[in-house]
Amino acid sequence: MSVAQPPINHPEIRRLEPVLAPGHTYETVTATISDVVIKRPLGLGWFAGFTLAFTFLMVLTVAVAWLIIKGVGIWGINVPIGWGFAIVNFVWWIGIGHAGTLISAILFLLNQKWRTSINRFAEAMTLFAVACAGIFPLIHTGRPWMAYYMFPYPSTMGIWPQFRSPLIWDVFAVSTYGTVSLLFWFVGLIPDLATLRDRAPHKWQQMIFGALAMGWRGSARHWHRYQSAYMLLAGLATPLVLSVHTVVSFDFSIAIVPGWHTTIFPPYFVAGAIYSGFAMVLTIAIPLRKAYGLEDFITMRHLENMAKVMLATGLIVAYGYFFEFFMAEYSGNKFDVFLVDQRLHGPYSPYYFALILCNILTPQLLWIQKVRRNIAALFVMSLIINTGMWLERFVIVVISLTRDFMPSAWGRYSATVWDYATFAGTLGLFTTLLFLFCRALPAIAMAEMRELVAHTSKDHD
Amino acid sequence: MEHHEPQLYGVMAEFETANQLLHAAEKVRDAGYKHMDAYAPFPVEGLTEALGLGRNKVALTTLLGGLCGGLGGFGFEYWVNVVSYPMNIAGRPLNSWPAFIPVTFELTVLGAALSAVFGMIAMNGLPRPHHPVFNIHRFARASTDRFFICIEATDPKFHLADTARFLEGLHPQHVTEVQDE
Amino acid sequence: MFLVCGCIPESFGGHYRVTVDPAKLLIACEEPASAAILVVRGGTIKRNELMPQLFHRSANSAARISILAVVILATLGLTVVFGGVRSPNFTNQYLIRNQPIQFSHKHHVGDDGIDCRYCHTSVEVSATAGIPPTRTCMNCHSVLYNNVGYLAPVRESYSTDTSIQWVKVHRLADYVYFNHSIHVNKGIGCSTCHGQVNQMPLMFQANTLQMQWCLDCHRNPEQNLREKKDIFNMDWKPGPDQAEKGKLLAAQYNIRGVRELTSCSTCHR
Amino acid sequence: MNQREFMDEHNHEHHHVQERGELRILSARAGADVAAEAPLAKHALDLAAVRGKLQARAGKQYWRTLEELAEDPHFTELLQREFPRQAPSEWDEGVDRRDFLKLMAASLAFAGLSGCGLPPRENIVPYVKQPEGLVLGKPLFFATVMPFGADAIGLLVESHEGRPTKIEGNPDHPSSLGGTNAFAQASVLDLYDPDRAQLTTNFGDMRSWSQFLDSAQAAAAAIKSTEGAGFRILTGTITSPLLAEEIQGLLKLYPKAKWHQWEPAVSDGGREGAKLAFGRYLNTVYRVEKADVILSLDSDFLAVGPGNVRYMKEFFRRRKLTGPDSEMNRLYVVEPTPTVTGATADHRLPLRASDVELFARALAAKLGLGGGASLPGAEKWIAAVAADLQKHRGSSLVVAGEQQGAEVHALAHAINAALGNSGVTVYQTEPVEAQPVNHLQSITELCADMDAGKVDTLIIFGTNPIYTAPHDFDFATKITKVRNTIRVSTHFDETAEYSQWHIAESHFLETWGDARAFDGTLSVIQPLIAPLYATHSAREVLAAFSDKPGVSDYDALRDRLKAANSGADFEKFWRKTLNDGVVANSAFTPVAGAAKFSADSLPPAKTIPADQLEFIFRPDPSIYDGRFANNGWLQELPKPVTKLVWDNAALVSSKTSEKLDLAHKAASRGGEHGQIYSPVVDVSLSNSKVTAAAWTLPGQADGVVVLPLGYGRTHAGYTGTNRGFNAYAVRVSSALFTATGGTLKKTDAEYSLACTQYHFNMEGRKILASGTLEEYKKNPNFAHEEDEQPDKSVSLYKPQDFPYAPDKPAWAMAIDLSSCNGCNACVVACQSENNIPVVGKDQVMRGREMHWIRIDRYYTHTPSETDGGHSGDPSEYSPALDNPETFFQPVPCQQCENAPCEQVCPVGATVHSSEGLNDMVYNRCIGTRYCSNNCPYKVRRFNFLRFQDWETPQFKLLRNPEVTVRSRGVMEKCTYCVQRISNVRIEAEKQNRAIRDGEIVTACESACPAEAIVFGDQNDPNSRVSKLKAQQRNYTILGELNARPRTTYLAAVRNPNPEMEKA
Repeated sequence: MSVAQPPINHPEIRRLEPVLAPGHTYETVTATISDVVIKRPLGLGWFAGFTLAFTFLMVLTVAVAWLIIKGVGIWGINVPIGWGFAIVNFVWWIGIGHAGTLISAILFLLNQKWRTSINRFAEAMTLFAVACAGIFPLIHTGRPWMAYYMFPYPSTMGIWPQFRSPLIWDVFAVSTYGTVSLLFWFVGLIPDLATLRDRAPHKWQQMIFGALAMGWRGSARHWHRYQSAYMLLAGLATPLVLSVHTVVSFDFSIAIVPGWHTTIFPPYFVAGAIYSGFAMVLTIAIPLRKAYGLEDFITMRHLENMAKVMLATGLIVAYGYFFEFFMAEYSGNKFDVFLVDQRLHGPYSPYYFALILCNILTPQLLWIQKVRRNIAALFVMSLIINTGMWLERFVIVVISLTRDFMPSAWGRYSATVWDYATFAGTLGLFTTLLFLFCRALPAIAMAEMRELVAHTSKDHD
Repeated sequence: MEHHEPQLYGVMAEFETANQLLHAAEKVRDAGYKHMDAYAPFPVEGLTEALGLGRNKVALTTLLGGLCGGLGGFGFEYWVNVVSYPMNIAGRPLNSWPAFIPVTFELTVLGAALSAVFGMIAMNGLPRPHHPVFNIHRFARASTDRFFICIEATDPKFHLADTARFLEGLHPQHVTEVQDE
Repeated sequence: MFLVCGCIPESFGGHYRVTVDPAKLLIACEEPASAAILVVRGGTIKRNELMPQLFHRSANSAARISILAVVILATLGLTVVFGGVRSPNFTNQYLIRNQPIQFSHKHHVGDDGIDCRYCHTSVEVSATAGIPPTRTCMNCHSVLYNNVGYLAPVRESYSTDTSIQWVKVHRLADYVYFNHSIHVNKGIGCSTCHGQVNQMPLMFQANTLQMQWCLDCHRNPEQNLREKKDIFNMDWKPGPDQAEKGKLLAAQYNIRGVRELTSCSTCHR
Repeated sequence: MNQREFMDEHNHEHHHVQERGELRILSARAGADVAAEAPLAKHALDLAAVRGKLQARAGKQYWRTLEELAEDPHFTELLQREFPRQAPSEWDEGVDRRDFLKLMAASLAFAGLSGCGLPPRENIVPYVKQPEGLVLGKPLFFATVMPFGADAIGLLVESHEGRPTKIEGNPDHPSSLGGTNAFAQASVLDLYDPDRAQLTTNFGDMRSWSQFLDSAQAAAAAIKSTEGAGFRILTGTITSPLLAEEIQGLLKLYPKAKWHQWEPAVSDGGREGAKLAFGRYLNTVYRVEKADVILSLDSDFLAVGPGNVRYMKEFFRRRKLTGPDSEMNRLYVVEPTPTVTGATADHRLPLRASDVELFARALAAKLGLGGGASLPGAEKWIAAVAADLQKHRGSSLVVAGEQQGAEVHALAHAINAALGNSGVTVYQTEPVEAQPVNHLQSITELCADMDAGKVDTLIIFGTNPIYTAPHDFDFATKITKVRNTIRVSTHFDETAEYSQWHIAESHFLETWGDARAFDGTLSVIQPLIAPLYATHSAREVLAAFSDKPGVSDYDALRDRLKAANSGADFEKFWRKTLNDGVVANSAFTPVAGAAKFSADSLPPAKTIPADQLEFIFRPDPSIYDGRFANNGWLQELPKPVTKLVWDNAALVSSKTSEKLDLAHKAASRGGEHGQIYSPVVDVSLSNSKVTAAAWTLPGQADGVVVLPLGYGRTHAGYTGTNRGFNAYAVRVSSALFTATGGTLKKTDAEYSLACTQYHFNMEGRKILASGTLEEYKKNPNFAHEEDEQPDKSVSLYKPQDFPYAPDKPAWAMAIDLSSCNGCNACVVACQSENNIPVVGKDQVMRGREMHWIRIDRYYTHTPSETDGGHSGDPSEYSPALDNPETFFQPVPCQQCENAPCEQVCPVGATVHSSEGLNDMVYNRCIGTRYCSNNCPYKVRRFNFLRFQDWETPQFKLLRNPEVTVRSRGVMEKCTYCVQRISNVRIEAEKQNRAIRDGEIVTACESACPAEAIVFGDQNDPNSRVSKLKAQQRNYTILGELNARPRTTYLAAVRNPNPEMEKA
């Protein structure tokens, strides 16, 4: 490039900071990433982490088994609070599941180079989050073994699902989202599987990866269709990812419960989803790059960009909170006014203030560049935001239900040990899957990295 | 297992960089070869044009899939609520079309996505774990850092020696001819 | 020429060994120049060190077949499931139960021509048609066949004042509230649901008794409506004119509309 | 066990059946013939099934099988412990046998509910000889009465194939007029209580009835030799001539024998008051419907006491408003603690129980009856009341409370006489009690004699002295001095523990007998079912000591009636009596003679210093004096005012609470309706101590502590044992109903109470509309001021999208809030009709009670939080709560036309029927609970756990076969008794006619003694419900939500005295 090299301390430097550390060739990127899968032996750290995660997974199985034996009564729910942790967790996980597809699809369409080295595990994370989320709508029903009533199948009763219910929309939205994310992820994997096939030292590895690669040989024709398909998928996934949390927000906004029945929900649920999604990506990326020496690929620039996205979405969410209040007071609807008042003065106000602290106040630190570039700080921040987003769902689901229309029917909710066990269990499931993933498949898209190498080299020559 | 009579599949040249491949591909195209293919570890910009490949049908398939999903979805919802078992639910109209939109949308996306992916895979003739190009051991690097171009024996203009010599002229790393064992 | 020829085997021979086409070889020989080039730059066309493919060629077909198989099996599975739940194995249709007394409706209804209501007394007034008390059996069997062995259980029941425990044949789920009287009073005959009992030596369930089956009639009762006189006529069959006849009867019985008949609370409480 | 005798027993029974075999049936609710045969029916039918479930063991008669089984300790153990009782086990008990059993049973049950899986093999068990008049699948109704204290409530009992399943009121019976109360409604559960004593025991060892007869006869010989010296009978209040005749017979036979009576919850004030006023014991009957102005002196006459159901009917019939021109009666209530009567009052004055007498004296003085007493602080009030009474001479009424002393009653009589009410709104009759005595004296004598060792044989029934006798009597030690105690009771209770013999007593639905109602009307108790176990009536036990033992109740009863009705065609009379449920015109005639009594003759009243706490003992509104302690329906019935369940609590006023820092707080579990932490207090009173949970009760007179009786029982059964605290423990003979000198000390302990409605504030929402008669007359539309109800025509949808045919019925309900006083009859009726499970205290504390109809209690004149007033937390002190106006609102499913619940159900388990019912289809429900969340009225109930008791065989007999029994994971709610609608519709269709108005009566409607609930077709302009809805008072809860409920309410109208307002 013709521009004069700016002084080293010039802020421009940061802008120019590469998404891929210089000096990398096709071979090096491929090797670094693929070796984690096919060469590197399983370390003690991995085993320790995996064991811990797996223990929690077992907690989940116990909790669910007991649930099936006794019924949802083992949870803290009651009338009026018909939905508790189960739905809170569901919404939280689905939200987290947004980052992956968002990064892959939207950043892809926006042709953001920095997505390349994070999209793969972000997508994986999406799938696992959706898996965790998917558990809840099923087990939270009183008769899980009857849950198939929610699917349209030719029953001997001659009746069908009730398509006016947001829960049915959920069934379709979540399953579609799961399917499309899986396809998207797999399509991205095909060339990498081929790479692994060709690099794997052992026959059995070659066979497995070979079978999964379906005989991919990098033909130009194939790449041609492949790119069209990938682009189309991205195009489809973009409205899809926005629709999913919109539909989830319908679960609430379609209902008449004060605190649920608001039009602001879809946008701010989506923003919140991205918010928590990116937080979770950071939570995973930071340890991952350390553990497997991927600092060259997941550079400071990535972390900082994600921090910026969090800041932005965080502000949208803040806007949402503000407008909940504003619309309530402005509309003068006595139920809404009472509800927002409850958030401040009601028995659950501590949760609300904790939520504000986690989701609105703390993230403002991200304005400061030093914080954005401090890995430890980012990691903590990501955890805080995840907590905050969980609290947000708790505030929405539970507080709204505790004190709705009939004061005589007001109640309160307190989670039981089984509520917590189920939640912890899904965390276990999530991390278990992650641990398996990062050793079984390339955590970074190698083909795309090579593309990146090609581009950067072009930039350089 | 029956013994397969080996025949010539084509001649293949190997290159170091994407640019070399690109230029080579253009030359091959200009030389009037039709039945050829290039192999790269990542999608090389301009390669399609360089090889003179036309547009593909993935987009069309996706569109059709999407339409089926969407129309099917709404049609089904309408049938269930209005025809199959009309019921008064919350005093809403039988055909509460606004309520049917989310599912319709989701099914549209689902249909489109499925047809896009499986269409692409099918049109690429995958899965095809066995292929002549895999006979060349150097081809293993096609998925890492090597770029190949292969002129197939089925090409009317194909003449082993000439083609080989022609490829030679492109300054590849190697020229190999490919057998279909 | 010799040189050329000479060099053919070493530089080409092995090379063409496998696939050599005499014609091509000839051409090659005819062009010593090119051959020379080949020789001079010999070795640039590499001999193909053969490496075994990871997958045998048959893997291609195998892959395709397996995909096909999955699709077929899935379809098959669904067909089996959805067909299965409608099959007699699941609905107990046509299943003959082993009863304490092998009571033959064919004999009592078909041969003796006893009216249904002689035993099932409450069919016109109550939800249940009523299973006759032993006393009803004894009305005749205190005189007829009053000492045959297979009726011993009846006499025993009567003398010891213990009920005969029949095995239920037509079993509706507990949450379905079927009412015989209203059907019988509104022109639905016994045989519509119970089949031609007069031809059943041993009782069995003639229909699926699944909700879909109930709905078929509740959505279009006309198809099964008969005149009062035919209600207990086991041999009644809808005639060719049933369509309009049904409409007339529906009006005459003033059958409620489909919307009423298909309301959930019509059958479920 | 000698089986022959049991066979004989049975043949005996059988024999009656035969001799009445030929009788014809008179009407739908046919006579005894069917009733008496029903037992056979059930032996053949249900119990066979039950037995099958119990274990595969063939037998003939249930109780006989039971005798066999009873010898098998494992089985007894199983029957007594293992089977869950009315309350299910809590979930956190770990996996026990029953959980696995559930797993399996559940899978079966769900096969039922879900329709998946193959149906289990089922047997049909027909009759051997079908009873006449019984049509399979059709319920029969039999008239009988439930004896209760000095009253008997006339009932019609629904019977399915010989199983009594539901209690209804008997319109032909003066004490019912078709209404019932919670006690009567719940009595059917007592019949099937699995904890009932099932056999005769001697020192706990099983004995056959004949063995008892032998020993009784032996004893009788001995007694005869001493002319019955040492032979004593202790009973509760008895109005049964038959029983009394038996006792009198014994007393004649054994001249030295004595009959004692002890009714713990009713004072002798009534009797002694009559004596003061009229010189002898008389029974007082009110003609409430004739009274324009009523003053209640601490009398809860609308809820408990003789004639309460009748009085409620009459009272509220005088409060029905058809338009602005209609008039109402007026009720003043002076009481120490809020009762449903007080809550209904137009004016309520909280006074300490002891001050009520002062009030009476002051009023008497004001009315010129001498005794210049006055009650500082209440003069204005008294003046206004006196004036109002004066204004309505001859049409006013003063009622004295059951727990008040003789003076108050006497004064009431005097005032009534002075106001010329006697003979108009009130009259006296001969006592309905078979033998009126001063119960306190009576039991005091008995104790003295027992102590002196003068008592040799003691028969106890109808009362539970070990538990209820004043604790200073130390009944427990004294009874040990009795050589032979025979305890006759339905449960093996506290007294049974101290008795040699225990005879399992039959339930009133199992026996022949008779009883007099509050006005003397005589009715026959006819059994609906043969005794489920080897049980016997008290009369049989008494007869065992007579010279002619073994005469069955049936014969004894008929003989007695024959004697009483000589001449007339007896069989005709008999059948008519059984059919009507009353002996025609047997009511007592009024006795002449007004009260000859002047307030001057009274000794000066004893007053309590203001700083002293006054402790008063009151029967519990749900379980009365403890006799219903083991009844799960009543235990889980929210007490009308406090809304507490499963416990009693020491009730204190807001001020006292503030003073002693007794505020309670909502727990995070269930909270506003669920678990409440209340401070534990030590009550030291009359040299005794009891620890109780304190409860702050708005409207309670300051300085009064109410100790509700009936709790803290040690031998009530699985359900009733060790619930709450035992107030009898601090109750002494010298202070039976009002005690002083006690102290209330707060401990640092906390106790969890289950409360179904904690928050009493409407938060300024349009939920319960109320006004005064004046306001109503001024503005009949007052209920619709600041109405935000959208216009019905405003809708996005085309009208044809609402498919309610105008020519078809559109079911709807109107509830007149002027007529509801929260008596709870509807709640229990609903529970009984719809197989609603009892969930137990723990689950209620989690906010999971299952009542389909709940009664909300609101206090008005407490400005809502939003306008900076009271937060609605009763434990926070506010002057507004010293005497708030209380309103009750029954809330069943509102059956919204735009039902929010339906729209969100993913599987269409709740949808609208063509007649506008919000159908709930249990078998389709998967339990997402979304509908409940979206229900603005929160009337939906969810089976969070397996609340239904599928194992206990007795409960299988109890259930209503017309209604699906819901299991775990299913949502349920009020259906407007769709089963009743369907049955009536089917009958109407069979006759090709429209359904008549009033032909369908929902369970709550039929139970309501106040006729507050009206159900019908709102498309029929002439239906009662349409007429009510046409009134301007008619409004819908939270109308602005535009859910368009079919259940609407008529604004409550009170009739306060304008003078009083000024005062």
